[in-house]
Amino acid sequence: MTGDMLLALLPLLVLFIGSVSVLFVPERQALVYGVVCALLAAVLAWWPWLSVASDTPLVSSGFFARGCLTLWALLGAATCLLSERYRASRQFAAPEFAALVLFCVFGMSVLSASTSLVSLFLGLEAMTLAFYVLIAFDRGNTTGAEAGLKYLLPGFLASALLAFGIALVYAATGTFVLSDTVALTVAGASMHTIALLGWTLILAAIAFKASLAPFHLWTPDVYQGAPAPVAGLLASGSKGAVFALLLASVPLALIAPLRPLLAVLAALSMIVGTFAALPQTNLKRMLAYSSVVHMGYMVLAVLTGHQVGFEAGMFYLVSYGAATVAAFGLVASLSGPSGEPQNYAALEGLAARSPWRAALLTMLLLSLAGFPPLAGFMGKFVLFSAALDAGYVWLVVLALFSSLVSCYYYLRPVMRLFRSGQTAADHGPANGGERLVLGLCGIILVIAGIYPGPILRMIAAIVP
Amino acid sequence: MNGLSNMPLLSVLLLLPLAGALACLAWGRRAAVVAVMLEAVVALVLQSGSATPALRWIRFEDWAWIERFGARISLGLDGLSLLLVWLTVILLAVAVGLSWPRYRQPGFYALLLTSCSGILGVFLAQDLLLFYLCWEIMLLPLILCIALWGGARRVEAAFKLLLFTLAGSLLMLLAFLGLFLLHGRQTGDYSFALQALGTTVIPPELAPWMFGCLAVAFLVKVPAVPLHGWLPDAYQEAPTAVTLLLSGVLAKAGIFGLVRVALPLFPATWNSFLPVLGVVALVSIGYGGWLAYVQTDLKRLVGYISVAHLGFILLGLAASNAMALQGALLQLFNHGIATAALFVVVALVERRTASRQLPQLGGLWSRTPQLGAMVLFFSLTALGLPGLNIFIGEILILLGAFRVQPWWGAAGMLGVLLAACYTLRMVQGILWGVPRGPEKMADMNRGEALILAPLTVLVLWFGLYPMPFLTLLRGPVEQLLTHIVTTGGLP
Amino acid sequence: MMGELLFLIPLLPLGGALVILFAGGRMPRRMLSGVAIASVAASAAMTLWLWPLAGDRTRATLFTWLDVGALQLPVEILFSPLAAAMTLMVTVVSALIHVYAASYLHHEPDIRRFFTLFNLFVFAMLVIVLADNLLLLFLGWEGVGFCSYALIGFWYRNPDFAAAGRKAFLVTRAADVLFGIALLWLFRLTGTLSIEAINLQAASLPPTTVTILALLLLAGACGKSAQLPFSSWLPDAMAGPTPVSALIHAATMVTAGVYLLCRMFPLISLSAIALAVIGLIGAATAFYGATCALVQRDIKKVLAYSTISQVGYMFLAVGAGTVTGAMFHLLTHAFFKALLFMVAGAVIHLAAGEQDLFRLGQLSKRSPTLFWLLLVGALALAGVPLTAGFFSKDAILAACFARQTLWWTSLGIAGLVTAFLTALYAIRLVYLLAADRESASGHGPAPRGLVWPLLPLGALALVGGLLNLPAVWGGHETLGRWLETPAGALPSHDLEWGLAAATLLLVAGAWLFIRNRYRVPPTVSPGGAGVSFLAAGWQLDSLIRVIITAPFEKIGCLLEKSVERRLSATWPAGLGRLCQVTGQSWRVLTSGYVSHYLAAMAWGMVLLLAMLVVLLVL
Amino acid sequence: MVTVLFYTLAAITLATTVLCLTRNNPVHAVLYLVQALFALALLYFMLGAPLLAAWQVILYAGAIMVLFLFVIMLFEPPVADKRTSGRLTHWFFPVMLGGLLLACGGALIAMDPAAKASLSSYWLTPRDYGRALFERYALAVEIISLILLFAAVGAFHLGRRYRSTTKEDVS
Amino acid sequence: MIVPLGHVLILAGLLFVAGLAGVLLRRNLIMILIGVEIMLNAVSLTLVGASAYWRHPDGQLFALLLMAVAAAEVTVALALVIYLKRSRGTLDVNRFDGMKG
Repeated sequence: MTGDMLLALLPLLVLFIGSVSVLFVPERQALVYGVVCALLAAVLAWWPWLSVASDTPLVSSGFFARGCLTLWALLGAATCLLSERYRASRQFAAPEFAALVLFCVFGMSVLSASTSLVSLFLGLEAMTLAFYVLIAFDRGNTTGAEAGLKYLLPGFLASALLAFGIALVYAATGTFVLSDTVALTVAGASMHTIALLGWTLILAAIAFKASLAPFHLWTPDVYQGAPAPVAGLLASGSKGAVFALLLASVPLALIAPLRPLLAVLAALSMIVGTFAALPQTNLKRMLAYSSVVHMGYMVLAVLTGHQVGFEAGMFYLVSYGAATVAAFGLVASLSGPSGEPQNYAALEGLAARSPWRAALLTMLLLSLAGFPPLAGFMGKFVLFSAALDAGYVWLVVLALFSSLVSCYYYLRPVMRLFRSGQTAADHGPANGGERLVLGLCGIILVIAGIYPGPILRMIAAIVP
Repeated sequence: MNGLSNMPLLSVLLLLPLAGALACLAWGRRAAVVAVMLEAVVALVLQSGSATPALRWIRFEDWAWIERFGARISLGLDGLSLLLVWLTVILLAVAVGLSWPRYRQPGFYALLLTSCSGILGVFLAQDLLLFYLCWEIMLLPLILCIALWGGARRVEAAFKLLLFTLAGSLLMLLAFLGLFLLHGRQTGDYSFALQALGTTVIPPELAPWMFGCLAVAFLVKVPAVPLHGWLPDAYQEAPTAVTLLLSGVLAKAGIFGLVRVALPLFPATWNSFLPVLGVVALVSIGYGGWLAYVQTDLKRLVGYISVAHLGFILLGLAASNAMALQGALLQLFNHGIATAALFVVVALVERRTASRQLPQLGGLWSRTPQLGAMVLFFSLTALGLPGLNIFIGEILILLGAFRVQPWWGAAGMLGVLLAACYTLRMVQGILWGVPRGPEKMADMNRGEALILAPLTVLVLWFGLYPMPFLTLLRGPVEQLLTHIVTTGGLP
Repeated sequence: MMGELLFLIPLLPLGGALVILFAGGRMPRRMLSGVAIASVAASAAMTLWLWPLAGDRTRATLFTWLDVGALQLPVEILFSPLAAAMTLMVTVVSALIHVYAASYLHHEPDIRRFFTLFNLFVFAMLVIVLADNLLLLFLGWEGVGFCSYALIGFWYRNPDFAAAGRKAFLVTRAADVLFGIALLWLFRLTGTLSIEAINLQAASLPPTTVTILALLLLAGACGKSAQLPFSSWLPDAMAGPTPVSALIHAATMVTAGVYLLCRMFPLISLSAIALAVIGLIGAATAFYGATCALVQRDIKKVLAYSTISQVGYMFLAVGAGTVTGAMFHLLTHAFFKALLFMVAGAVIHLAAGEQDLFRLGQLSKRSPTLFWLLLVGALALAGVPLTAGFFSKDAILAACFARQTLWWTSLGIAGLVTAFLTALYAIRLVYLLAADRESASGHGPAPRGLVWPLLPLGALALVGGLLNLPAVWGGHETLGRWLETPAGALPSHDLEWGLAAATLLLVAGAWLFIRNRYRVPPTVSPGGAGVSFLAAGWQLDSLIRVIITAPFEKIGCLLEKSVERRLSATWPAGLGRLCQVTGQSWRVLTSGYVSHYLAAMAWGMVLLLAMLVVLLVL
Repeated sequence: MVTVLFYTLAAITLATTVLCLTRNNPVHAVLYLVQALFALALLYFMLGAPLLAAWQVILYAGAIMVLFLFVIMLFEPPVADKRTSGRLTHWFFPVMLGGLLLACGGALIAMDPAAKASLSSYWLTPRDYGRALFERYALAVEIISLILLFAAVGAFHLGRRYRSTTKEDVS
Repeated sequence: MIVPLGHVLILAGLLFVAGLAGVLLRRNLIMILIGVEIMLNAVSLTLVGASAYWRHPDGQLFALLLMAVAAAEVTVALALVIYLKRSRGTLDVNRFDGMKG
């Protein structure tokens, strides 16, 4: 550990120190402190004198890693901002919450920046561990604990699978360095079969984190039970970090025998997610199944195995993440002391009560459905184009089919928003933090949809 | 004038309705009227600049957009698009005028305006990505309109429309993507420019699939008969303003897409597709007409009439010679005006009688002769009475089609008979017979007359002196034909 | 320069129609009818004034209607002698009937609509007559169809009347489809739609094609002229006001078919088969109409069937190759049939709307003028020698016999038989109207406006034969020379005399028969099966209903119920439901039990590993 | 000899594991697991990882399993299973396995691994272990420390009684 | 290496499967956690074996980290167990089915 390395890892370090120090901040300021720390890390990641980075062990400090860190830090800040309502109205230990969020961001950053199987494992575990607690964090909510359990047990199983996978890959290749392991596997190491077995186990664990079918069943329950901001972070951040890793450091598609496996996972996710989302009447569960479908699309990006596809995947992540965070943020901002308005029935007449939030929710769902000119469309467009280029025509056709059917479940709540049925609402006006987050997400969605050039250029600059 | 012509008028044309929509939300629905007027002014300015038919484009604008994909905002205005721009502006004005007394929410007008932005974009886009973008934008607001302001089964109708058209457009997207990649691989130039993609060499085993995707996408929007499942419910349940935009303009977008996109991109496939198109057209004419004959709901009836008429337009495309094409393209405008007028009179009848069911109507003439005259006049237009605009298109199409394939023309002629059957049944049901419904009802008021008068004038103008407009279309049609001959291998 | 003025002939009535349409609401009734009459009369005057232009076959172009690809289509009229004669007839007869209509519809509230349509009709008819290209002709053709439709259903509150109008439109339009196909085909073959150009090029066309084309044109003509098998609309068309029947369904529109065939004669005459068919249709229709007219009890229906029958003669003439004969009969028929209709109208007017022949009578007592006019018309219709009808019909039969083939001779004999039947029903009409018996009450003498327009027509019906007096009778065949159209085979003088004698005999026989038959006042009870068969027009209507109309509607309903519902409702909804049900059933997977979730993960592992193994083995 | 030891330990491990997983009484299960962990520790030792073997005993068997036992005791006080307590089989397996384990451990200690290279050609001393860990995996150690810290924070948050939860309990 | 690496891996695999079977078949929350612990131990065994095979320390180092992670996980899990037991009064995982569908 030299000074150079520390400097290069400064953003991570900020998160590190921030997450610990926030524990000692008073209840009222803890969330703001968390936001500040996260933003500081995000800013530091792009501080000019940090760009002279030497090789750091275990985690990379390259542009991609920093870009990801920025994204996760922003997500973490958003989560903190969106939780203010919870802190104010419930017994919600804000310092612990902020600390766990920052730690979670730290884990995600390590995960997406990892260059070694060790840091991959540790990053993933750090992130997951934080989520175990965060999901069950709202002690006033009885479903929270159940959701926590439903994330915990499959999470343990996935951890075990991941660890065993890593061990097997190590046994087969004799190294933990990601690029070497992949290269050795592709080259056909001495214990090729064992390496493949290991990779398959790793893939299964990743499929759990990314909630790809059939590893997805926890998703709806956990999203439903978790506090909305946490669910937002879980839906966008944890999956994003996993895919960022796959796009940047673990090009699984290079390992030929894994490709059909990935394709099957993608296809299953699209089909199962789409159909399961159709009969939902709970917004958060619907978003959960929708995220299953979207992650199915994301696998397409992984499958392409080339630069353009990875860029498309990152763009898709941004567009999906913005929409999802905002959607859960909206649920959070509409929640009152009696809970979150999860059922469609609870959303009825929202357009009359809070037109801006209704309009935003409409926009978000339309973006998720992939209607132009919103980011969701552009994302699908770049993604499918890349997948088509890679030759996965049948998967693209399947994806198009699923996005066709998906319109139904995205638009069903939208219809309810504008119905005149007046249900009593106990939520107040949106507070400043919520407005900031929701507004920013809305703007990102529109800009990325209409004029995606700059964002695409930025992504192209950082994807290795 | 000079300053005006240097302005990026096409972009202004495209963005004005969007701005209008926002203004509606901010300052109420009056902004919609202003937006429509400004739009008309812009269209007039464009019209005045259309004096040089020698050039391919009356006006062309090109802006950078997504360099990564070679997608640009290129807008081109030629005679065909000018005609359709006018159609859009006129029908938008009619839609706004018709809805004015009925719908007070600014959101309704904002959605209409947004949709028009998309429609204009479709008519002007010279870049496939932009085209697709606008293609989607034009539909969604209307679907929301149906779902929010429609009749009793509005949600179902809206979803059906959405799923049918979206299925089509996703296929279209697939074809566009395929073409984009093929072209990029062949030339190294990844671009969505229509002009550039026209030169792509498409492998023969792929071409029918890609073309099929496009054809389905466009024919769903038209709709041609096996793909028209969304139509009856959507037309019936939608607010009339939406119905008339759907049938008056969006249907045209489908045909426009066939001509502007599918044909130039796949000239060779186009030629082998023509027999299929011909059959589809004839089936649409016959089936649409036949079903129109047995409808009892007026909006459904007019909807099926529209299907039959659009079948004629498709027949013109199937013939693909100068006469039929010009006729078909002129018919785009004619049919837009005529069908919109029919929907308007149906709405006016419904306003008075509170019913759209033929068995509950009758004897309207004795109480509202002026409205009756309008019903009769536009029914005659739909019937294809010579001297009125529909006839011009139909006869050109039939003349052209008969030259290519005699039995097409002959069968098309039977469609003309069918037209008489269903329109006269409608007239009979509404106007003649013993008066039913309320004893007294007001005849047309000034506002309603103001909506119908321009439509009447246009119907007569295009019926009696269509040459200026046909001249407008000559350039585009010749260009298309040259393209078919030079690249499609047609003798 | 004068040529352009020709456009005023059709445009004047159009102008009248527009003035009435837009300003009629604010005009007094008298002024309104004045405008209508004046515009048509002015058109007639214009025709007379510009008459000299016809000799030069003057053309005039207004503007280019269509110029697309191979199609150059100016709005152009051709003032040929044929057209001029027809124009004059149309304008003059129209003007007279307009005058008549003004008094006939004295109590009708909505005369604005009536005169608008009436004038519009004259315009459209003149377009047919004057048009030089088929498309412009088609414009007029459909225009008269529409006016006929709207005027038949003028009293629209009665749904039957409105339906009659619709039937007229649809039946003629069905025929127009065939005409339209001919039009498309001609354009494909010749690249033009100008009638003159087509006629010039006709000789170079293959004979079979010409035959088919001629038959298609014939079908179109049959529709407009109510010839078999398209005849059934005309009797129903009597639902319209009587002036309408007189003008549209007797004098002008129904003869448009004949006029079309005459215009296209150079083409048609190239096919002997087509001519034979035209003759056959003409003769058959003439016979058919006459038999039906024999037993009708509605005075207007008698005249309607008579019109069908007489137009059949004109077709026979065209078939026989004598355009002159056809045109001659067309003109004289216009005179006497318009006369007869208007008399009938006056009679109905006097009898307060009663139209049943068996309930009318005592005409000679009530209104001698009308009776005499009726008699003149009936005699002309019956073809009593020296009346106009005699000469024209005679010319047709003579042309038939002069062909001296078995086919044409038998058609001529059929014509002769029909002539006898014609005499029978004409005399029956007069006899029943004049019969001295209890009749529907009426009041007063006929208004002057109803009578005096009849006088010129009566005169023309009497002496109209002078127009084309054959040489045998010391004439110069003026019309034939003027028209410069083929007059068919020249009949011998013996034949002419023989025909005259035969006609005389037939009329006399008819007179005796009718006298005998209706000596006792006829009972109101329905006749036997034969009579009702004839009265229903040989059951043509029911036949069409069974064969065409009913299946059309039934299949339509069936399509709506089975195919369409399935296509647009069941199928997409079913697909949607399938998706829903699938989704619903897959909800079972998310059972809420963590152990199931864990098991699913294990199964996922198994799936992945199995795939891997399979892949590695393969 | 060493090979025989390996397979013996492997068999013990598997047997105790299976027994552990099939127990109805969690306390028994944990105790079998402790046996299995000991057996594994011996295997680690055989494979040249003495430090890890020590930690396995101290950390895993000593700390984690005690934690388990603690929680089990907290909620489900072990009920004496009268029905099976007197049976021979009930005592046979634990005693036999424990004996075997002791025997193997004694044998391993008797053969000084450091002296006999033939036993294992790879032997990582604690010193080397420490150096390797802090040279290359310092960051990992930091992360682990943080993970442990936040596990504690989380456990604290989840495990403590809040006023709201007590209210819930009352209702 | 005293035995072939393959044998070590087979042993680890058997342990892993046994643990997995425990996770899948048991309903008691604590038993499931024990199953996971067994699986993690199988991983450690693999790592140690591989470390000996490749003759470098990384595997053993990772095994230590794994142990620490397992400790952290168990801490959180047991805290959750306490929480659940307190609020629901049961440790049968299938009693926690408040959300489904």
